Amino acid sequence: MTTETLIWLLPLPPLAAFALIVLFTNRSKALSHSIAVAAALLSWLGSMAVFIQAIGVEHLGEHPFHSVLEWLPVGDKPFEIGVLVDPLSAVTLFFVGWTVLMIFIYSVGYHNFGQPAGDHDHPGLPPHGATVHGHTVPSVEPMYSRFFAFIALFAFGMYTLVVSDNLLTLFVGWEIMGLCSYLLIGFWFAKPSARAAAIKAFMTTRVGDVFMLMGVAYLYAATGTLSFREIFFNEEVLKHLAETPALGGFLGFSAAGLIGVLLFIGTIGKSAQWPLHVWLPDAMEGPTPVSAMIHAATMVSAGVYMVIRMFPLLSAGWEEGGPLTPAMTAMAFIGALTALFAATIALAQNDIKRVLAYSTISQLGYMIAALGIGAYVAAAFHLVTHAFFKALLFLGSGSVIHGVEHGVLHTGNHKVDPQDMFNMGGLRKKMPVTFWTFLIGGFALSGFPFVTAGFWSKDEILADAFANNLPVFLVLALSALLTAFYTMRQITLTFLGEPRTKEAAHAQETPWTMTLPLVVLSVFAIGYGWVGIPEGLTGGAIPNWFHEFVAGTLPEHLPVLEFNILPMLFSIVIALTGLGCGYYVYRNVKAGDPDPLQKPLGMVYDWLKNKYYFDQLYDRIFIQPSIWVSEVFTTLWVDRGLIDGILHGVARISYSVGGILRNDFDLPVINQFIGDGSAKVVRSAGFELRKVQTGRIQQYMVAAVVFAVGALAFFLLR
Amino acid sequence: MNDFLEFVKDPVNGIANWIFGLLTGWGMAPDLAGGLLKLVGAGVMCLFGLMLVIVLIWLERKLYARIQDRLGPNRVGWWGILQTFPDMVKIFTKEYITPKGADIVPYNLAPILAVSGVLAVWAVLPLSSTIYGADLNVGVLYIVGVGAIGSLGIILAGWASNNKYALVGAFRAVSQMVSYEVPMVLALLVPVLLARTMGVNSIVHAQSVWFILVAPLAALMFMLTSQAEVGRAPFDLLEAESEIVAGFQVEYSGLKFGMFFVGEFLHAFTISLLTATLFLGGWRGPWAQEWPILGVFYLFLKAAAVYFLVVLMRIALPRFRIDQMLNFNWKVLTPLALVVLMVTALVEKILFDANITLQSAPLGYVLVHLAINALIFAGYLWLALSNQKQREIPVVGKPRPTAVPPKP
Amino acid sequence: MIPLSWYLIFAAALFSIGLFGVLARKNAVAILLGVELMLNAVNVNLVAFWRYRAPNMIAGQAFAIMIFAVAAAEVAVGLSLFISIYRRRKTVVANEIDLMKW
Amino acid sequence: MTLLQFVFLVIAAVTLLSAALVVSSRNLVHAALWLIVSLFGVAVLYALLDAGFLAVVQVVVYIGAIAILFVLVVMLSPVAPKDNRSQVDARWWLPGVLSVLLFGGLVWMLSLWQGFTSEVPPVADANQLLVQLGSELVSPNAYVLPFELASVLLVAAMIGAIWVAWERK
Repeated sequence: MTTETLIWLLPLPPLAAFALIVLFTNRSKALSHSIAVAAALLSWLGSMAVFIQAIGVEHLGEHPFHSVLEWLPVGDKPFEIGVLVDPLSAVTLFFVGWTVLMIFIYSVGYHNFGQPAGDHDHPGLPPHGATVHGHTVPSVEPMYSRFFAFIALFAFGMYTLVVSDNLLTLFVGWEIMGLCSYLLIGFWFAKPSARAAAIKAFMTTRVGDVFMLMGVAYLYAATGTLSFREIFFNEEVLKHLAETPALGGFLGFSAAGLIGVLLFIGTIGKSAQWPLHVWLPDAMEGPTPVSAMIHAATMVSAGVYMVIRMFPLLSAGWEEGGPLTPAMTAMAFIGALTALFAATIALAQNDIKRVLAYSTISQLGYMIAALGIGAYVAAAFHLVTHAFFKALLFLGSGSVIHGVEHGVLHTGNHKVDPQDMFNMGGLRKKMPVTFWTFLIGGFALSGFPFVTAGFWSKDEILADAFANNLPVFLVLALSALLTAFYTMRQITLTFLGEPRTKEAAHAQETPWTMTLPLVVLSVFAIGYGWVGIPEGLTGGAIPNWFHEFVAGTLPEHLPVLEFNILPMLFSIVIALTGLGCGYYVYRNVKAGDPDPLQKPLGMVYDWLKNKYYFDQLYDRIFIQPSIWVSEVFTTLWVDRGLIDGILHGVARISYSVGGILRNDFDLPVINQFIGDGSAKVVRSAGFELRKVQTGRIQQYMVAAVVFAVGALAFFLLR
Repeated sequence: MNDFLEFVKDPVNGIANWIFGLLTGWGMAPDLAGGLLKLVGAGVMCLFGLMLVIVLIWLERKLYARIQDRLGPNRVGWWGILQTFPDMVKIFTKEYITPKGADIVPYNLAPILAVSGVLAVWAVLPLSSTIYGADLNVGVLYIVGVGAIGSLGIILAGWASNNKYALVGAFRAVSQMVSYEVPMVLALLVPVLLARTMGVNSIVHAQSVWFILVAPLAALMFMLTSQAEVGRAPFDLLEAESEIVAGFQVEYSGLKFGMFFVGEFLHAFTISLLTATLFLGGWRGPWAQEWPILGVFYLFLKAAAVYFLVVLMRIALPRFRIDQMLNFNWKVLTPLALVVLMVTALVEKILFDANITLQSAPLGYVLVHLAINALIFAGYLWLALSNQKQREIPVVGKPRPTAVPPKP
Repeated sequence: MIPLSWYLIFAAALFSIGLFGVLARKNAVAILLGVELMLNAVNVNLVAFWRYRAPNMIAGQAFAIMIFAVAAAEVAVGLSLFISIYRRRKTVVANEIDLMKW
Repeated sequence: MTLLQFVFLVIAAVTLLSAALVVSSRNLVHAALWLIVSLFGVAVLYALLDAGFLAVVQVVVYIGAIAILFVLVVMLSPVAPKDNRSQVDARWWLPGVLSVLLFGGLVWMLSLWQGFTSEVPPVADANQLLVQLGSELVSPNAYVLPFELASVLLVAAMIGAIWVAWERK
C-alpha cells in the first residue's frame, strides 16, 4: 500500500465505526466502544505510519504526499479533491492521532463502563448512580453507544479536515465537526442548559461559517481552484490576488485581504475568538471527553489549523518586517485582545472546566496573534503543544470531577457541585496520578521553564513578538502572567491544602482507562517541547527540528529568528511569578471563604466573574431585538396587519366575483347544458353499446378473427 | 478363412451385409433395400429384447428365491430355466376381460405403449462398436423423451380401466414418474457434460475411464431415479398390492397383463443397460474394438451386474410411503442433482482450462472429480444429518390388538 | 424432395384447425388444446423457414425453443386458473364465465 | 413421389386428422390423447426438417410434460364434463367458416410469395447444427438473454400456477 492510499484510508475507520454503531451495535455497549476504539486505533496506526513516512522524506514541503481524484465536472475542468500530507499536516496528524485515541480510551472510563445501570437514569441526563448493596456507586451512561457513534463521526471530520488538500473538503470536515459538536454538547439533551448550550454553539459558529463559506466561494471565483498546492505554490496567483482590489475597490481591501478576512471570521467562530467566543465556555455542558475533544484537541485547533494552512494567502503581499496585511492586522489585534481578555475572565471563574475553557480561548488567541505578526512556525508549534497539554488538562479535570462525584455519591449530598473548585482541595493524596499529570499539564500551560513543552512554544511566540511587534508582545506577556496565575490558582484550590468538603475528602482515584491517557498525554506535554528548542540557546547542539520541518511547508522558508535571551528571561520570570503568586494567594483558602481576589479587585471582580457581561450584552444587542422584530414587528404589524389585510380584501372581491359566476354562468350553462347534457348522451350511448360486451371471450375472439380475416381479404383483393 | 474371421468378429453386420447384397442382387433399389433392412433389424432387436425377458424372469425368480432361502423354479429344464415357457403358455390362454365402462381404445393401447416405450430406448443403445440401431446425436434426450411414452401408457391404463384403484395407481404413477424425471435428467446431464455430446455411442467412446469413477454420485442418482421410473420396489407405489390391489393394471388380464409384466422386466434390464452404457463404459473392454461381438458380451456382463443390484434393491427394501417418496425426490435428489451438475460443470471447466482432461491426465482428472463428489456427498450428509429433527408421530387412536376376539 | 409449400400449407391447416378449436369449443381446457395446436403450427412454420431459407442462422430453432417455454408456462398457468375458477364457479365453460360483461 | 414425400404426406395426414379430432371429439380425455398423436406427428416433421433436437424436445416437453398435464387435469379434476353432450358451441359454423376463410387466405397469400415452392438447401452436417444451436443459446452475442428470460418466465409461471391453484382451507 502506498502512503497516498494509506492517507486516503485514514479518515475511514471512524466513519465505519459510526455507521456500524448507529446501524447495528447500538444495543451492545462493549461492542460499541470496542468498535470505536478499534477504529481510533486503526486511524492512529495509520497516522503514525504516515508521520514516520513523512519525517523520512527530505524537503517534504516540495514533495508532499499528494493524491487527487476527479470528483465533479465543473465548467470545463473537473473539480479535484484529494489528500495532502505536508509537514504541517504531518505534525497535525501526529497530535490528532494521539489525542483522539487517548480521548476514546478515556471515554470508556468516563462513562463508567462496567458499572451497573442507574436506578433512575434517563437517556439525555447524566447518570445519577446506582445502588448496589446499599452503597451508591456511579452508573453507566444510558446512551453509551450513541456517544461513541458521535465521537467517531467527530474523529472522521477531524481526519478529513487534516488530510484534505483543498478548502472544500476541509470545509466538509469542518462542518461535520460543527454538527458533532452540536450533538455532543447537547448530548445530555434533557438538561435545559445543555440544550441551550448546544444551540448557542451551533448558532455562533454558524455565523463564522457563513463568512468562511463566502470566503471560499470568493476564492474559487477568483482563482478557479481551491487546492492548497495550486494556490500557495503559485507566485502569480498570490500576487494577482494581492494586487486585485476586492469587489471593485469596495472597502479598500485587496482580493487576498478580503478572502483572508472572511476566512479568518470562520476561524473566529470555530476557535472561539472574541467576539464570537461566547459559545465555548457554555459548551462545557457536554461530557468532559467532548470538552477535551472539541475544545482542546481538535475542533478549536481546526480553526487555527485552517488559518495556518491559509497563511500564504493571508500574508499575500506581506514582506518580512513590512507593514501587515489587513487580515494579519485583524488577526494580531483580535488574537492579542482575546488572549488577554479571556485570561482575565479565567481569573474569576470557580468552575474547574470553565477556567480551562477560558484558558483555551486565551491560548488560541496566542496562536492567532502569533500568526498575525507572521510567526508561522511558532503558531504551529504552540498549536501542537497546546493540543497535548490542554487535552491533558481537560481529561485531568474530568478525572477530578469524576473523583469528586464519587464523593458526592458517597455522602448523597447532591447540592455540592462537583465542578466547583472551592468545593475541592487536598485531592493530591486522594488522586495522585491525576494530581501529577494535572500538575504537568498546568505547568506546561503556564510555561514552567525548560522542562515543559508549553514553555518552548510560548517562548517562541513571545520571542517573535518581541522582535516584530512590541505592543503585541506586551499584551501577550501580560496574559502569560495571568495564565500562570490562574493555573496555579486552579491547582492550589483543587489539589493542595486540606479538603474543604466531605465530598472532596471521599474522592477516589479513577480507573485505569482514565488515568492511562493522562499519563500518555503528560509524556507529550513535557517531551514534545524538546523538538523545538531554539538553536541559539544550546548553541546549535540540539537542532531545532520542528522549525526546520514545519517551515518547509511554505514555498519560501521563513528564517530562524535571531536568538535573543531577553524575551526568554522575561517569560521565565513571568511564569515563575505567576505561579508563585497563584500559590501564595490561594494556599490558605478555607471552606466557605470567598475568593481572596474579590476584595482587592472589587467591582472588577464582578465584571470578570460575569465575563464582562458579554452574554447579557449579546442578549440586549442581538437576541432581544430579534425577538422584538419577530414577535411585534413581523407578526403583529406586517403579518397580521398588512399582509392579512391585503389577503382579506382580495378574498372578499374574489368571493363576490365567484358568486356571480356560479349563479349566472356555471349552474345554467356548464352544469346543466354541457355537463348533464353530455353525460346523458354518453349514458344512453353506453346503454346501447354495452350489449356488445358479453363477457364471453370466444365472442370477442371471433370478432377479432373476423376483423383479421377482413383485413387479410382487404389487402389481398385490393 | 480371413472372411470367416471377419464374420466371427462382427456376425450381425456380416449377416446384414450379406442380406443387403442378396437383395440388391435381386434388383431391389439400394435405399429401399436399406430401409427394409432397418425394418428387419428393428424387428430382430425387439424380438431379442422380448426373448431376453424370458431369461430375466427366470433369473429374478431364482435370485428372489435364493435370497429368501428358497430354491425357486427347479422343475422345468436345468435349474428350472425353462419354467417361464409354461407360464407363457398359461398366460396366453387366459381370458381377456374388458371391464364395463372401459374406454376401449386407450384401454387396449396402454399395454402396447408400456412395452414400446421401453423398446424404443433400444434404438439408440449401442450394443457394440458397430452394432447399434441409430447413432442419434441427441440420444440421451431421446431416451428421456421415450420414457414419457411409457408413463403415458400407465396413465392410460389407469384411467381407461374405469376402476378406482387403477385411477389411484395412475395418479401415483404420474406424480412419481414426472417428479423423478427431474433428477434423472439432471443426473443424465453429467455424463453428457463429461463427454461433451448427447450421442450415446459418442459417450461410450469418450469413456476411456468409466464415468462411474468420475461421477459416482450421478451414477448412483441415475440408478435410483430410474428405479422410480420403472416403478419397482421400493418405488412400486403405483401397483402396491397391499394398498391398491395392483394399481393401474388391476383390470388387465391375459396377455395384456403379460405385456405390462414384460414391459416392467424389460425396463428394469434396460436401465441396467443404460447405466452400464453411460457410466460403466458400455461395450468397452479388451479387444472390443477389433472384435465387436466381444463388446456385446462385455455390455451384457456389466448390465447383468447392475441388474443384480437392481433386483437386490427390489428384494431388500420395503416400499416407500407416498410422502416419503415425494420428499426423497424433491428434498434430497433434486437439490443434490442440481449441486452435482453445477459443481461438475464448474470443475470440468476449471480442469479443462488447466488442460487436465480424461485424455491428457486421466489419473489427476479422475481423482479431482472423485474428491469433489466425495466432498459434495459428505457435505450433503452433514447438512441432512444436522437438520434432522425428531418428528413426533401423531397418535391417532389407541393401539388396537389385531387378533383378540371381541368381548361378549 | 419436399418443397417448402407443403410445410406452409400444413402449418396453415393446423393453425386453422386450432383456431376453430379455440373459437368453437365450450370447455376452457379444450380451448387451451386449440391454443397448443396453433402454437405448434407456428413452430412448424418457424422451423421450416429456418431450414429452407436460412439454415445457417439458428434463429428459427431458437425461437421455436422460446415457444416451447412459453407454451409450457401458458399451460401451467392456464390449467391452474381453470382449476381455481372451477372451485369458485363450478364451471369452466367459457360462455358461462361472463362476469366481465356489462 | 419419393419415400420422403410419402412419409411426409402420411405424417401430415395423421397429424391433421388427429388435430381435427382434438377440436371435435366429445370426450375431453380423447381430445387430449389425440393432441398427443398430433404433437407426435409434428415432432416427426421436425425430424424431417433436420431439427432432431427440436423433435426430441417436442416429445419431452409437449408429450412428456404438457400433454400429460392436460391428461392429468382432465382426468383428475372435475373440469371435464362426464356426459357426452356436444362440446362445441351451438353457433360452431361461424368459427368454422372463419377458419376455412383464414386457411384459404393464408394459402393464397403465401402462394403469391416467390419463395413458396423453394427447395431445401443442403446442409453440411446435422451435428454441427446442434452444436451451433447449443452454443448460440448460451452465447452472450446471441440468445442467452431470451433463453434466460424464458427460464425466468417458466419459474414465474410455475410459482404463479401453484399459487393460483392452491386450495386455501
